[in-house]
Amino acid sequence: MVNFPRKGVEGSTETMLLNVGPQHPSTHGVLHMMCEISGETIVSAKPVIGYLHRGIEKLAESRTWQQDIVLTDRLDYVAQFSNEWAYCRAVERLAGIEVPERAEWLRTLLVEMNRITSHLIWYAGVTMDIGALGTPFIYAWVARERIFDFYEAVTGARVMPNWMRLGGVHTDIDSAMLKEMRDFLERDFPVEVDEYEALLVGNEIVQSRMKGIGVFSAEQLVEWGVTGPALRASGSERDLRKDVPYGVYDRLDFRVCTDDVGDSLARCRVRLAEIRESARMCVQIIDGMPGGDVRAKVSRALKPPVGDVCVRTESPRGELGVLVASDGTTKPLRFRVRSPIFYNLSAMPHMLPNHLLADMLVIFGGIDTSMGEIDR
Amino acid sequence: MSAAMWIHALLWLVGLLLLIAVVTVMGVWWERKFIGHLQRRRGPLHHGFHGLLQLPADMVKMISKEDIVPDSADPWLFQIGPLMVVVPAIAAMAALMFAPGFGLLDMNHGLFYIFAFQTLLPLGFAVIGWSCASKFTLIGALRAAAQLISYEIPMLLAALGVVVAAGSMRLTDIINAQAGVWYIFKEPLGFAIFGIAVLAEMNRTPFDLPEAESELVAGYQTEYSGMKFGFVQLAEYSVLFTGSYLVSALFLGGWNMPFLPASPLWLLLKIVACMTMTMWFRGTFPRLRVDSLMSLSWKWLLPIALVNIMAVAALALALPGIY
Amino acid sequence: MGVVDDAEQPGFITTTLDKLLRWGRSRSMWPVNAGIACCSLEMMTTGAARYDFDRFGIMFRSSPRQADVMIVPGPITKKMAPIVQRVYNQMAEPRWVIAMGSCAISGGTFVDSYNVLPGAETILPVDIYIPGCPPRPEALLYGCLQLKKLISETSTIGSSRKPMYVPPVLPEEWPLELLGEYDALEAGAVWVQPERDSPPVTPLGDAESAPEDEL
Amino acid sequence: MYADSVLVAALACVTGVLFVLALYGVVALLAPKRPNPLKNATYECGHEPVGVPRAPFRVQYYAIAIVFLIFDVETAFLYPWGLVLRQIGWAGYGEMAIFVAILVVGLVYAWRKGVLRWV
Repeated sequence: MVNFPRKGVEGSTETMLLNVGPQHPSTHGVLHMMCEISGETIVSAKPVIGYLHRGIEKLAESRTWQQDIVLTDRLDYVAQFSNEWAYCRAVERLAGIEVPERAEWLRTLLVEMNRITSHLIWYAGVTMDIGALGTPFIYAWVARERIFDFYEAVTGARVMPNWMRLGGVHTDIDSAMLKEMRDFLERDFPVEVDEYEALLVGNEIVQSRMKGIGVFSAEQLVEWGVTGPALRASGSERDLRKDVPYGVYDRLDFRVCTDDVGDSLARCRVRLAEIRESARMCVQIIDGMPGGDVRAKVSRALKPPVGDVCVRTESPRGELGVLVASDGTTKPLRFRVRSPIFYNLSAMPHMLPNHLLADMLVIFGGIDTSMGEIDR
Repeated sequence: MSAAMWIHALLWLVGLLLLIAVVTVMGVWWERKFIGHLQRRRGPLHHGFHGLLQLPADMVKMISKEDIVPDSADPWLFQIGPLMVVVPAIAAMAALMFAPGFGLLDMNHGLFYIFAFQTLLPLGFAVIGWSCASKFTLIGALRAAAQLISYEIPMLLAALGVVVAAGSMRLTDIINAQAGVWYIFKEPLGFAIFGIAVLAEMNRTPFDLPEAESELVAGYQTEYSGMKFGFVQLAEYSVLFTGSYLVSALFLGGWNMPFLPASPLWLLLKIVACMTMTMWFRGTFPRLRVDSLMSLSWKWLLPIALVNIMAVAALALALPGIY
Repeated sequence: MGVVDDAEQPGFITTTLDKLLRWGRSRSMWPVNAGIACCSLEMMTTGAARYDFDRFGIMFRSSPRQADVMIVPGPITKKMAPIVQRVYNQMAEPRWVIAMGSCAISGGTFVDSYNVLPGAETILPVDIYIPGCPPRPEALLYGCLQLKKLISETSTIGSSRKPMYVPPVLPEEWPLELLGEYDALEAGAVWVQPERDSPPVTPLGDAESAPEDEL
Repeated sequence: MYADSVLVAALACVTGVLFVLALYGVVALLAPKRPNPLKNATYECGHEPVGVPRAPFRVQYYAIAIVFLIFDVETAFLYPWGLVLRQIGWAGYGEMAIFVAILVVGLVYAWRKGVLRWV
């Protein structure tokens, strides 16, 4: 059994070990959270992971460079395009492949749309966690389904697109489809987001549930390795899209959404602001889309030179790092993912103690987990 | 009691059982349908006319599902649990008056009788949760008990305002006293407190902490399978009916309607409106946290209820014609 | 272990009752709310507005005690296997399993992984297989309607106490509990297919038998 | 009249008990019963149950129960007073005001002591 550090809670009698997960409505996957509770106060908490470990990093070593894109889809199944892009960027840099201009724009477009759908999943999850019986959850799915229609039209699949290729993207998006996307993102989508924001941030009970819960300073979060919206909600301006621009981010006009309160409500506001910002960026990308080819010629039996490359990207959950190492053959020597949620989750034992059981879900929802990427 | 009265009572009790069944079937159907439409979807649709056969199908399935008794559970309490919730729910309904002289028995302390049985229900939830010996049910049971003891006092004090104004605890008297002005207009504060407290007593959103799904899986009823779960549903919906009846009878004028002749139809309409209101809350609101639930009761509702009752009593003495 | 359960020769009352029970069970399938991997996103999508599970009376329950169907939406890893099996076991009978997606059918993309079981059927008695990676919500709906058909054709009266399932021999690398005395054959016994009126169907297999009036 | 209501309550309770027991009987006839050790174990999100489920809970819980007892008795006193308020007039009102005031002082005391804070 796990040896819990005993922290004295005032007036405590005896503590109880509560297993939350893996089969639990609010663990967002197959996370097992071992909580030691006294009354309803959490004394200590320990996340146990590995229930979804499929050995993706090892499997990648037995497949060719192109085939591994299939696996990256399944890493973080809520933000598929971000993973694909991180992997493709790493291999392209390793092999020295030049990506056509239009492909970069298309990639950025889909990744930003992916950021929207990923945050919508977070929105659905966090509202379920605080007990709203599905109404915000299902509302979030309305906009998400519209965007998924675009995914399907572009890539042919809804959840597992497998759309990016080494040296570009698989299919081009025609101008009619781009116009349709622009219409939706500019006209219908902000109306929906207003409704989502009113349902979540405008609700008195939500405010009482989230305000002042889980307040952490940026220094603390950096120390724990937390990145992404959870960090930006504490006032930090760290965003790789601005700091180390990749794709076409240096040509877009966007702001880094931050908040300086650092509580759970601030994390909600940051994510909702990011949804709006991403929609705005998508419109800019569609407007500035250049013409041209979408895919460079890359050999199927790609043999990158010996060496290794690590790239960082800003996934919807934080900083996603990918390391690929090549020994000069058609298969990677090593494929490693620095998953943002893994580090965010490992801050849980520091974040949770002395909160109520109900607050656990709020804090936990604030870091927006997706178990596929943690367990890999 | 004479033989005629015995037959009268038995017929009424059978009628009440039927009423509970109808309330549960129609209540759950209406709830799923109503919330479905709130959520831009259709709700039950394909089984029967617009899903009307959905609930009978659920009931048939529940009856034929296995009844699991966990090894660690207290076998007696585990089996008695459904009795502890269904019996008070039925007994509380025995005092309801649906029209002047149309009811099982017009008790002169009918209001108190209903409260007595109505508040037994969370106790049943506590027993269920305790008997299962699971951690989730235990926390759910503790929450149910805490919620009961916190919200009972504001509820009783708010209802006392009506009793003072009507000068009686007989439901017929209380409703007839509202032939002119409903008590919601005379005691708006009491109505607000009573509404919140009844909502909490019925374990409805945003006060559904004992069965908080996202925290406690299914709360006190996590271990209940098959028909035992069905019994809890049955009790919850009959208590929802009784609670809606209380709000309609105490504050919304019961069978009275301005400018129109008194009729049980108005009472039924008001009850359905109140039930729909709770479903609307359920579709819209998230859940309160347990500590804000407690402080809402003790630090807000209780002091306000005390002020309310003293104010109503003073008004009743000062303006005997109006109050 | 009811009286009806032990009836060897079902009579008129039993068959009528059986019809009623099958009607009720098939029209009220409550899946247990167990999201495993990517397919759970499509499972949630099916519950949301555009596809709306609730139309068919399908409603997610978080507690396995109150659930009838277990949808396995994703690969079962060695660490997850005992847990999935325990959750399945804690569901009240009669209960059903849907293997959703290629990972739950055969291991899918991860079939050659060291940590993934080759399909949910290695540890659970699967009734319906829904192919896809992940299956579209329409496919899941269609699979559920196929399960509805299967349930309405499966009698559980008079056929109890027959072993339902035997887990195949698994390597001893991870702990896996037995399904229980009535559910499993004794060690060394011959593996028998679960006795059902119709074999498990895959949704894309027989399109003409879909209950089209329901859609 | 009073005896009648007691009788009605008893009858209603008996009806409820019979109703539940009758359905128990139907369940016993229709439902399968196949216990096994895994099924009968307590539900704990798919894990083997750990520790004692009926652990003692926090002591603050009792304090709220005691405050509840005090106010519940007060409410029981208030009801007869409310019924006869018009007969006893302002004198009765004044007496009850004093009683309520004392209790409010008690509530404030409990509040300040932190009894009303949930664990």
